[in-house]
Amino acid sequence: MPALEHILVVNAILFAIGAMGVLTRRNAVLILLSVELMLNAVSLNMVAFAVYGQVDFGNITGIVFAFFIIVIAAAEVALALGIVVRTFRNRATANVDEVNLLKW
Amino acid sequence: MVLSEFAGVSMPDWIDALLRVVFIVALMTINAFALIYLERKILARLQARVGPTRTGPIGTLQSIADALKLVTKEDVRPITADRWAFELAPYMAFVPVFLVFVPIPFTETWFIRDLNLGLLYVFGVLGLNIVGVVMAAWGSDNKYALLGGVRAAAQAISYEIPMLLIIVAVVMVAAGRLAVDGDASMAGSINAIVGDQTTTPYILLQPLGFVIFMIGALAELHRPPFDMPIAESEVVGGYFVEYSGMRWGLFFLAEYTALFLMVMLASSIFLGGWNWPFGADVGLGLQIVLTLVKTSVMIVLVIGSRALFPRLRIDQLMAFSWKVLLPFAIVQVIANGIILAYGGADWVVGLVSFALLAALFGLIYQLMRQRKGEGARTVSTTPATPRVITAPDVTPVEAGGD
Amino acid sequence: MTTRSSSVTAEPAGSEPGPGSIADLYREVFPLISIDAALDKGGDVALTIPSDAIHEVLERGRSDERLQMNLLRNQTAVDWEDRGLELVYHLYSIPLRQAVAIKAWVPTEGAVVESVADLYQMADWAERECREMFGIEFIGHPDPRNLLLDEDIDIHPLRKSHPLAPIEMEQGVDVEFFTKQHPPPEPEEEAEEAAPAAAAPTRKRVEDMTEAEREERRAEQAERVARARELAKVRRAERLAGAPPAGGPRPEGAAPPPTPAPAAATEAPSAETAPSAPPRDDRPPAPPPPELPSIPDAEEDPEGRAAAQAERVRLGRELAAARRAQLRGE
Amino acid sequence: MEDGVTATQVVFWILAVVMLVSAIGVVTAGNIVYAALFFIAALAGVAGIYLILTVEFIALVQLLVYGSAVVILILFALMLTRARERPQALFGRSRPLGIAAALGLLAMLIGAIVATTWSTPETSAAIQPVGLQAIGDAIFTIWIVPFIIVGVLLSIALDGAIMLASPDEDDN
Amino acid sequence: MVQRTFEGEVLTEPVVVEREFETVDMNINIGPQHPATHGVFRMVLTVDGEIVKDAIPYIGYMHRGGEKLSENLDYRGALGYQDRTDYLAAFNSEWVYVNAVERLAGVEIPERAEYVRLILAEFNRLLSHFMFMGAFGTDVGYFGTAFTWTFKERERIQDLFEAVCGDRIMYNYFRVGGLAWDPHETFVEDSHWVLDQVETGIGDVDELMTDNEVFVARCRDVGVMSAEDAISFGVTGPMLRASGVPFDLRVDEPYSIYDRFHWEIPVGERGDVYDRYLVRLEEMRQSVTILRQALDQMPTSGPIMPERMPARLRPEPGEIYMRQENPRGEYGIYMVSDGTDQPWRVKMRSPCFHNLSSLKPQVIGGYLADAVVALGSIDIVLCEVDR
Repeated sequence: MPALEHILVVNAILFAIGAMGVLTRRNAVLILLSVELMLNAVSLNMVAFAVYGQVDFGNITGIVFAFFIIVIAAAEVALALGIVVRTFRNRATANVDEVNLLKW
Repeated sequence: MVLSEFAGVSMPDWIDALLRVVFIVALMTINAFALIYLERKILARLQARVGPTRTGPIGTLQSIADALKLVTKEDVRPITADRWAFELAPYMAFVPVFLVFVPIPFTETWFIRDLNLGLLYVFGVLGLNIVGVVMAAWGSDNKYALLGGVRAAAQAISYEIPMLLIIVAVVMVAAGRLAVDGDASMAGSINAIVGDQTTTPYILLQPLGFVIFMIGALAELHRPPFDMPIAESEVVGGYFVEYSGMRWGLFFLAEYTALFLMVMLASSIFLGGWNWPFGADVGLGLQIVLTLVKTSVMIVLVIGSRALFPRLRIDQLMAFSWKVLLPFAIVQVIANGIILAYGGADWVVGLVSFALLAALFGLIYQLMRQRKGEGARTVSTTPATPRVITAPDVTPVEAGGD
Repeated sequence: MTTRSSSVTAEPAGSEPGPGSIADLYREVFPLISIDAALDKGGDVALTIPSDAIHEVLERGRSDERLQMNLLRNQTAVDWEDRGLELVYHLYSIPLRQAVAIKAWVPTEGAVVESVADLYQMADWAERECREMFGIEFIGHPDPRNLLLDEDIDIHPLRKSHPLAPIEMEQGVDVEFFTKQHPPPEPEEEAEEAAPAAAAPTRKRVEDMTEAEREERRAEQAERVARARELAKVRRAERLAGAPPAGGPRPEGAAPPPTPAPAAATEAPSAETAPSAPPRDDRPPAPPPPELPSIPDAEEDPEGRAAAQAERVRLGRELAAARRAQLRGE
Repeated sequence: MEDGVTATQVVFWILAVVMLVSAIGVVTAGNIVYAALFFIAALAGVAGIYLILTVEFIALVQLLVYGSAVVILILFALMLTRARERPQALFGRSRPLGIAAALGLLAMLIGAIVATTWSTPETSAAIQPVGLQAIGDAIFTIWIVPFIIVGVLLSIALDGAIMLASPDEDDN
Repeated sequence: MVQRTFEGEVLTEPVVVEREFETVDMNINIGPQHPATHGVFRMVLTVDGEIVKDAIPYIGYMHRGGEKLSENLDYRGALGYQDRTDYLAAFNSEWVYVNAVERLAGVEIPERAEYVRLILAEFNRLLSHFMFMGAFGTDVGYFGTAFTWTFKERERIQDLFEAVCGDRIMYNYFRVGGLAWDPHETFVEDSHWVLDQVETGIGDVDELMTDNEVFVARCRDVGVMSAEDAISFGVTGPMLRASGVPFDLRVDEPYSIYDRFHWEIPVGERGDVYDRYLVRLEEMRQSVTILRQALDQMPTSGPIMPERMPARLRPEPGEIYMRQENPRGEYGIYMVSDGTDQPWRVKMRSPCFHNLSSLKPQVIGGYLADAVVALGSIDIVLCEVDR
């Protein structure tokens, strides 16, 4: 088994990459993908904690958390894509900078 | 533990693993050859022709001739195609199918590895091959391919859900039975499910499950009546329209291997695989024969559907999945849950499932009748008086006479 | 039973239909329009009307209780060379089981007829075909593109002035290549054709030619076409006279037959010498057709195309309405 | 863990590198479809690490939900809408700022990880594989309320997605 | 070079061309080389997802100027050309042509020749409808089964034709005035035997398709055309009858000896693709009825050509529009004679040409797959459309 620290560092890098994508990308779909990367990093962290027994109330909890994260991510993707498609229909763009209807 | 036990020798793990991989590759190839030959012969029988006869005795070498042709054919890539997506797509479609062989039991002891979550594994990994299809569709830069890929993706998502729900229903039944004399947590293992079917194949307990599973399998395999992703008359072959040579061959290989896999799964889960009706202690040979017989019968059914069904439309296909199959699958899961929770006997489960199946068929028949309506009528009209049959012997006059 | 070799006339007319035929019905419905009736060999009545009354006759013929001509089963034209084109509409009434043919004369060049595509959707394609094959302009047609021919061909193949072989030359078929493949059979032909045939290897393809060379080539082809037309007239005159064609079967293809004797053309009674009978028309002359807007290409300017088409249709309708009012007010 | 590098560790590092490279591909690729394909590779890497951590169930759910459903959904949205070329900034104007923020975040996280003392199990044998039954028991007993809420959330999300993606009646 | 975004904003950073996406209708070109177009027909469909928004048909790829060619051959010489227009119903097309010439020249035909012509033409109708069943089944999605099952009986009919006239597709057997030669001695017995086979074949097709759930789902309420639209488009034949108009030239404008037989006209109700299929299926049964009667009534011996025929036909000046009920609808020959041995004008009124022009309103608003089925239900022969 790899050391827990190694896993955590890898996850941290994955999370940072995701954050970078969210901050720098302009396309809504790509931002969505980056968010998914961050979610993956988090759930991987949860599982790692659980498996290595770092959580107080039983090592099941982290795994259940990961399960819930995956499920909610699916719902989130469906909704977000719906919004993106809707935005296309109305604004003909997927660039989040151009979707500024609520700005003023 | 395939080979070490069979050969009676012990060998290092990596040799064992290697041998298994070789075994699977050989099986896939031979299986594809045999299936292509069988398909051509069976289709020919159903279509009042004779099929291949010239290559080898009764045409048995035809598949090999085809394969040789494919290998020697030029591998063409359209100039506007996306290079990476186009070239990698066949592998993306092929590798998942290859990986799915791991938990499939051929006999009681012949499998790569008995996974505790075998059924989940099969669907999780098999679902990935649609990524290859989508890559091929997008990478070919061809509108027909794109349409075919979109259809394939929509179809794969839609039919995976009722299939998975049905698997859940089956696992519920299996867990109930295994809890009596085994470990209920093994209910996800395919081999454990087969092992439970010594006396009662699950098709008797979950007939609706069997039907929905087969319909879903036909859809996943792009077989008629669900073959619109590769429909010749609409999208000219669909997502692999731009492929040639061995890359096209890989799609083909994946398709036939997936057919074999689906049929193996169905015969394992619902028909008792190597077990029913002879039990576990009849010996290796008879178990293999049993497996082969069951898969063969199912393969004939699947191939026969190609000859006897036209093609559904894409919206009808989706509606059938979401509006017909999915509700029935959910009802089946709920019914199983209620019956098992209150300790109902197996025959009650089977009876309810049979009733649901009858309702499904009745519904389909009713829908068809309703849609068809009345046929054409014939009317007999009174014939008009015949026109002049021969021209009158007229003398021409000057034109314009008023 | 017997066929007579007749050389008197080339008139497409039969006997006048008897009383109570559909011709009387039409005359009753359209008292103002002059209608010439004739019975054809199949027993159908053919009515000849002025060309600017076509839309009127078809429209009311469709709605009138006594006629109910709801099926336009065929529409075509016949090229009578010097006498112009004869438009033919075959109508049928499914409920009343009666058939009639409506005919109208139009000039060969610059013929303009009102479209009936708004009455019978069938005329959409039929008029497109008629337009490209005979060069008749149908005003009010929603989409007057070529149908069977290429988009950029503006010759009219079914006119008699287009003999078979030279059309291919006009279309840019490589004449030199063709001549080499099929050398002309007759000796005197060879003498004429030898020069271009021998020069063939040095001649350039059409695409590589300069404008002057193309002009020259066009002139050459025009000359051939003229010769072929003349020849066709002679041949027809011979056939009318009942003489067997010279030299056995008629030569087909690109090889033009021997030089026609000019004397034969004048001696034989051909279509030009036959009596031509333009239909009687006492009514006021029709106003000249308006300037029709050109239709832009669909890919470049879809809105402009739609607008131009709508404009054409509108102009056509206006013109037709004005003419109808003029006729009724008479 | 004292006996040098085990095979599991080698596999872990291979998977980690694949995952991270793919993740970088996701956030830098110039083509959306490429980004989506890289995303699949990253997900496969995550699933592999789940397997190494002996939680097969989560790995398979990851494949099933992300691998087929989510990615297909994304590709579907991409393909139903035609791609067209037009000059468009690949990154926002705040790109350096974003990179700096991400790097700062990374530094902070790694610092925290290194600074913390983790109670590492003595041997790998101490790590018990978590059975499917245990997960099921946990979900249906301790976490039953969140589970039901997630179910409700899913159905609401499904309805919402359908509502959003369906064309308006008065669109045309 | 200053790069700008779509909105005109000047970009100050290095720019990569990103593939932006937008929801745009897609143009799909079907044909001229496509498995579903039955020849060289092309249509450009504008689709939104799978829904057809617009359709532009293109024809003319097979245009060979048949009318012009016929005008430059003598009356008998152009006969062979008729086989090449509607090559699936060549006897019917030949029959219209020879009938037109006979009316024009005033030639009487012997009764036996008339019977043989009618029998062969009705057999050809069966052959053509069998071909339709096969091709249509393939369009709907039967993988070859419909084709092979229908071709079984089609082969029998073709064998019969081969025995009669020596050819299987381009018969060139009718002559102005009668037939080229007498049919072989066992013609009637052979025909009865073939009819038995054909009846079995019709039953097979019926069982394969009519009640198949998927077939019904694909064909019902697809490509619906009202009777008014159909008449306005000049649609004739089984397509018009499927729309509910009992218009059949064999009854409404009787030609030849059709008034001697009793049969019924099948008529559809909804005017959709399924009705067209049903009408054709029933029409095959009715053709068998006609054929049985005709074979029984046919004189066993007699002349097949008039006693005297001129060596070179020169009909008097005049014109005729001869129309008959072909398998696809009203096939007409408008022929004008100028007194020479060549027709002055020959116009072929091909049913497919007008039936095909009604395709556009049928496919717009439907699914892409429905467009293929609707096209298949028209039963086009491109050689006849383009002439």
